[in-house]
Amino acid sequence: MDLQESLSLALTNLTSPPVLAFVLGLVAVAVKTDLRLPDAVYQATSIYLLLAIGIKGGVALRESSASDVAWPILAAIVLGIAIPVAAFFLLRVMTPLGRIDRGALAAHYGSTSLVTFTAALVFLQASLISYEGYVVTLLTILEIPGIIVGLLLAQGVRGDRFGETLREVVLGRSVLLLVGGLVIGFLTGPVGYARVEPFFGGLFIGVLTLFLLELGMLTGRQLSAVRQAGPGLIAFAILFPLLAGTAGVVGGTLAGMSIGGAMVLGVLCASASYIAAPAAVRLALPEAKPSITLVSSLGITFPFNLVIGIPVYLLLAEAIGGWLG
Amino acid sequence: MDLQESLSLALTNLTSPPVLAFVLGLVAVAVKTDLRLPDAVYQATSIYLLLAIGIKGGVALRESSASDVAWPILAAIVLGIAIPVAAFFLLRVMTPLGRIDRGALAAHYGSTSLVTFTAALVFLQASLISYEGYVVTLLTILEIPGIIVGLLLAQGVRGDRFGETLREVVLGRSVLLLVGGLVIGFLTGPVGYARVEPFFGGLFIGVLTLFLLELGMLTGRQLSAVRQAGPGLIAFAILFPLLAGTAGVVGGTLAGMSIGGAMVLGVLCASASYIAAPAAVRLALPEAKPSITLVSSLGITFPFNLVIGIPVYLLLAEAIGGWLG
Amino acid sequence: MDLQESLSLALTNLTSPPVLAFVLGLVAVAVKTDLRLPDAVYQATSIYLLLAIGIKGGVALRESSASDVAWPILAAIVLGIAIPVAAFFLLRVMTPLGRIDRGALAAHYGSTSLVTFTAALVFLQASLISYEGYVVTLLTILEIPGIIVGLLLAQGVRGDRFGETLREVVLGRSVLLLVGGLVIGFLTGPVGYARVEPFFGGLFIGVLTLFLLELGMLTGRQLSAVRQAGPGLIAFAILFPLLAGTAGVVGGTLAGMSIGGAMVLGVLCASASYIAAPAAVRLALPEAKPSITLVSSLGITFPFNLVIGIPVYLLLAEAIGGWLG
Amino acid sequence: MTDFSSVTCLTIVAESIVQERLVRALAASGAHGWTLSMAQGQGPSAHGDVSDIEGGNVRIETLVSPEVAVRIWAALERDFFPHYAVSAWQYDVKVARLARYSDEG
Amino acid sequence: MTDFSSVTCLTIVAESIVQERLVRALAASGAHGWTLSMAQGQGPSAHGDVSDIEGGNVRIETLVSPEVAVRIWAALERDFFPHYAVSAWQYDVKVARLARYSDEG
Amino acid sequence: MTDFSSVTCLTIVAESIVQERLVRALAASGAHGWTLSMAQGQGPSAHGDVSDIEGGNVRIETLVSPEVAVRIWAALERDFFPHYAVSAWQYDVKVARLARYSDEG
Ligand SMILES: Nc1ncnc2c1ncn2[C@@H]1O[C@H](COP(=O)(O)O)[C@@H](O)[C@H]1O
Ligand SMILES: Nc1ncnc2c1ncn2[C@@H]1O[C@H](COP(=O)(O)O)[C@@H](O)[C@H]1O
Ligand SMILES: Nc1ncnc2c1ncn2[C@@H]1O[C@H](COP(=O)(O)O)[C@@H](O)[C@H]1O
Ligand code: NA
Ligand code: NA
Ligand code: NA
Repeated sequence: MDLQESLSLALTNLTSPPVLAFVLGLVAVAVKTDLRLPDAVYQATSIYLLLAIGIKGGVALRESSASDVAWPILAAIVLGIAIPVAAFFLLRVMTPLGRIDRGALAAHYGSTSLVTFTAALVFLQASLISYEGYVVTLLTILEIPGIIVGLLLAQGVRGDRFGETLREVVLGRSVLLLVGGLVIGFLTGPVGYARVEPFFGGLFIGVLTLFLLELGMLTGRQLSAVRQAGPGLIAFAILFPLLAGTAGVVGGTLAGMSIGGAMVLGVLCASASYIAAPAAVRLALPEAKPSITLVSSLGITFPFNLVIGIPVYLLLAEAIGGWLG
Repeated sequence: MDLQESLSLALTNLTSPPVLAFVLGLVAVAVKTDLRLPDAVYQATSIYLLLAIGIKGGVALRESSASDVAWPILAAIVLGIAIPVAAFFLLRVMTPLGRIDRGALAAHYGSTSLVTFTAALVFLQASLISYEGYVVTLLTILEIPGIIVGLLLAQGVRGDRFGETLREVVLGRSVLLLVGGLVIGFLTGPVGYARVEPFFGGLFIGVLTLFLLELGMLTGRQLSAVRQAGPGLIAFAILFPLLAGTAGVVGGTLAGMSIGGAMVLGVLCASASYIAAPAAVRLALPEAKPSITLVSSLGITFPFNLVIGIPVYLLLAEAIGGWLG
Repeated sequence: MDLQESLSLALTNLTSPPVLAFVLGLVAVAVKTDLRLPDAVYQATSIYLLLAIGIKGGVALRESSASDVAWPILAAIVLGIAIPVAAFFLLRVMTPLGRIDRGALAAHYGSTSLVTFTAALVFLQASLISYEGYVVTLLTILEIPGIIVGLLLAQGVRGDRFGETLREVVLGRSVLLLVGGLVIGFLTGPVGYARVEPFFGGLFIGVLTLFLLELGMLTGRQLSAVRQAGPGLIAFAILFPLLAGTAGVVGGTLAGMSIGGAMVLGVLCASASYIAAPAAVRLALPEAKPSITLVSSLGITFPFNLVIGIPVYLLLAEAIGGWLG
Repeated sequence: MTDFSSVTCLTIVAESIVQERLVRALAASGAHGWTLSMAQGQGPSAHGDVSDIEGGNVRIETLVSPEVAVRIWAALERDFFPHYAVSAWQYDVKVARLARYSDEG
Repeated sequence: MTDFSSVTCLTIVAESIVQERLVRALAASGAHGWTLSMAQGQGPSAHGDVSDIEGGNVRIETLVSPEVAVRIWAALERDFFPHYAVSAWQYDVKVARLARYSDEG
Repeated sequence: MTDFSSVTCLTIVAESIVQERLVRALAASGAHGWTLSMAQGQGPSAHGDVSDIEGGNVRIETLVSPEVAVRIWAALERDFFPHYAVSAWQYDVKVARLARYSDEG
């Protein structure tokens, strides 16, 4: 793929409805418009998204042979643990942030971004590059461990609230819906899934669009915090995805995935979460400043990955696939 | 169909997304997870389900000739009246329950279960057995009369509140949506329906899945009541579906329905409601214990029908169709 | 098309699910049923509808060449300004209503009706008459200017609240969603839209059906006001659509649109709004009586257009297309 | 300066299935208005999770004269407390435009 | 032991279309915070079912000092009561951390 | 005639993420029941728009005896005020059926 193609695909990512809705949310805040998805609907939306991701991951898992997915899943789990650790220590070097805020950021970057993942798949499809169906299983699996590791780094296992927090996260809504969905998808398989596909599959990007409209407003209300973020955090929000993305690509390649699949694992590692992570972090680390995590993960890393990251991770996957594959 | 096929189809029923979501709801309560569909969304969900059932019933009705459906509809109405009466008196023999609780149960068993109905259709399709399109009309028709008969049995027509209650049920939300949907479906026909099919048809099983997730949690919170239920109620919750299912199969066969159609009418008769009935019973019979009706209809009869009932009603329909058909 | 065909198509319009749901809403109020879409869901529904209209208008705009759409868009804007002015002055002649109520009505008739628009497209499709794809862009464009002109006529530019009001309308939810949607649709184009089509496209008529159920109840609660409306308002609600519809057909024909396209522009002009207009009017003109605008636009003009207006505007478009085309 | 009067604010929380009946009881008791919102809750009664059957509780506030409050309590004690999951409490509040809330206003 | 102070709790129920304006009026009057929830309702006014146009009412509670309450009532009487479906009432409540609610705290 | 008693109505508004913890704290403090509804809000604290992360605030009312109220305030001051966006206030209300709300009833 030449540069022009690549740029035009980056443009495609930037003009997908969820990304544009995110921008519309930013605009709504900037012009002070009284738009707000009712809380009940917003909550239902996030229940839907988590359950849908889980189910799709489960269906894909069932359709793969155990020998195919074992190594990639292992790679995902190792990466899900290693990435937040790396983020935590890199943040100590690059920023003046305290332990709590670094742990909060580690939890976000340890988890994954749905829209970035979806954009990567669109990019691959447009480039006619194939990838493994079970990548959605890896997405589901990667949602959670990074969050727990991030919280652990911030609090230490001895933190007096840590037991309660761990219980709240592991038995919380997000994990229940993701893991429950995974099991539902696995048990029901493609035949059962076909009957709910119009709901959990067909509507998915549309619901995500509404969700990102709200998320854009949330980010917009925090944007003034960019100035406070400081150059260190901005540099981190751009460099770390490249680092984690490379790790993901290497891990995927070593686990035997195709070029497309390794690239997707890279994208998952490079992206930062905004569905499961913020709630867990808010609960467990109330002293962490949401403005810092939001601005870094949604304000900087998110657009960076969409425009520059995704094509870069593909080039990396092609190169690394050549060496190691 | 041999036993193995039959078992594998029962497994298919048990692994449909709505049933698995119901189990996930039970699990959520067991592990004390704070999951809850916001009330506004739950209410909208039940409005959607009732309206969608009604519309589909109406469309199917219009596509059938009057001579084809007249007898089956009559059979459904007769069964809708007879079944709660039978339940009421059988409960007097089998359980120590008082009049009120028996009337409440009669109302639930007189009405029908959407998921069981859907599972029966899937079972027939997998078995390559055809059935009449208007069975969904019978579902719509069977939702209500059983409820009214059950309430009447509990209160007696002289009950001082009975007039008010009857008005509240007959002019209540559920009946309005079902009957209104029936009329809308009938008037708009397949052409008009095609334009709303992605909404009322395509999403149906998906929305039902969310609804059953919530219902699973509701049932989970009542499960401790199983012990109180006593062996009589448990026996009833298993035997009565077989009885009512047989009556439905016989009625359907006598009304001239095919083997598949008679089996579906059997399933409708054998199954117990959880959309329209609980609300009507709660309003009219506040002294009835919801734990008893929930545990019996959702905790026992529901899984029993999915695994054992459905194949049995098909065997019955084949046998009875041979004798009477 | 002969009269019988035409009548049968009018019947098709009257039996579309959204129209029937509107009638069901009227019935629900008449029989005093406690049905109500939860407010959170109702608000989400109107966010969905506005965003979906905008997006579809934007996609259609992008698919049209600038030279094709320039004149029709200009025609729509001119009509969007002229129609409320005409309504305002005609109301002075035909009714005893004061300035405020006349401005409120002008705002409603200056804007457009989604269901009437949809019915017109169905009518054309059934008649095998083609129309321009960008008519949905015209719908989006026509939603707003009429409202602003109507408010201006009622308040005068000097009205002490006018600045605030204008800001609230122009930067309000409705405009943000419509214009934001238009931009999203334009930027994402048909490829991006395809991924959200099941949500914003497939569900559209179904969601509209729920919305009109609620609107039917709202109208039903105001119906007693018909008697107060007086013969002048009733005459206006029937005559004005014919007038504005003719203007729309002429404008569309002069702008170079096909017969089908000119007819659709006629329908847009003839119809009165019930999504964006009522909220803007309520905010800016609280003294205006909602019963008057609702009864006139939804109680009279809405059914009139569905049954008589739509075929008439097509005949007009054929005749005028013959003279001017 | 605003001209304040004192009225009774009666708050009723009940399983939402009885919403229509409660509103009818308020009107019959002479209340001029009420405000409803959706709620969930838990209480000491044996009714269990009944409120979930219809999607939660409804929370109703009504500002009334003391006489009307007495009538509402009587209706609650007769028709609602014995059968349904209901809590109710009252306190005094200050309002402007007394006539909106009380026949004496 | 908690250190309690007394502040005024002012509750406003209004058709939700004026939510933004009300919030601006509260801020302009010196309120430090407010809580909103969705509501429906019926009242004596001639406005009819206007609140349904925008999907119901909004119910706003704001804890303020008595001086701020006076300013809010003035704003209500000037800009809201004459035009929109609005009810409002107030009563005294006890809070901890007075500085969160009042300039004097 | 209704037999009224006085209890404390404690209202807590908090970002909804802590809903489960708050409910556990109420139960642990001896409350017999509570009513929750969804809310949004703004306040003076530096927490910013944190409540939006989980879809708004939760508003909890609990009717309790004065002793239980003291314990709830202590829990709020220890576990919630320092970390989360929370407001709380209380006032006295009249109830019937005192035993539902208080161990002394
Ligand atoms: N102590 C209390 N404080 C606040 N609300 C209560 C209390 N007790 C009960 N409630 C509410 O009243 C409803 C009915 O209570 P119950 O009749 O005990 O089921 C509950 O669902 C709660 O919403
Ligand atoms: N007596 C009352 N008690 C409680 N809420 C009221 C009362 N009167 C009016 N309201 C509320 O105030 C809103 C506006 O009232 P109105 O201006 O009369 O339409 C109503 O929709 C109710 O939510
Ligand atoms: N003065 C106030 N009046 C009413 N509610 C308030 C007030 N201040 C804060 N709140 C509520 O308490 C929540 C938390 O406040 P804060 O801790 O300042 O973020 C806000 O979101 C509001 O819902
Ligand atoms: Na990541
Ligand atoms: Na049955
Ligand atoms: Na118009």
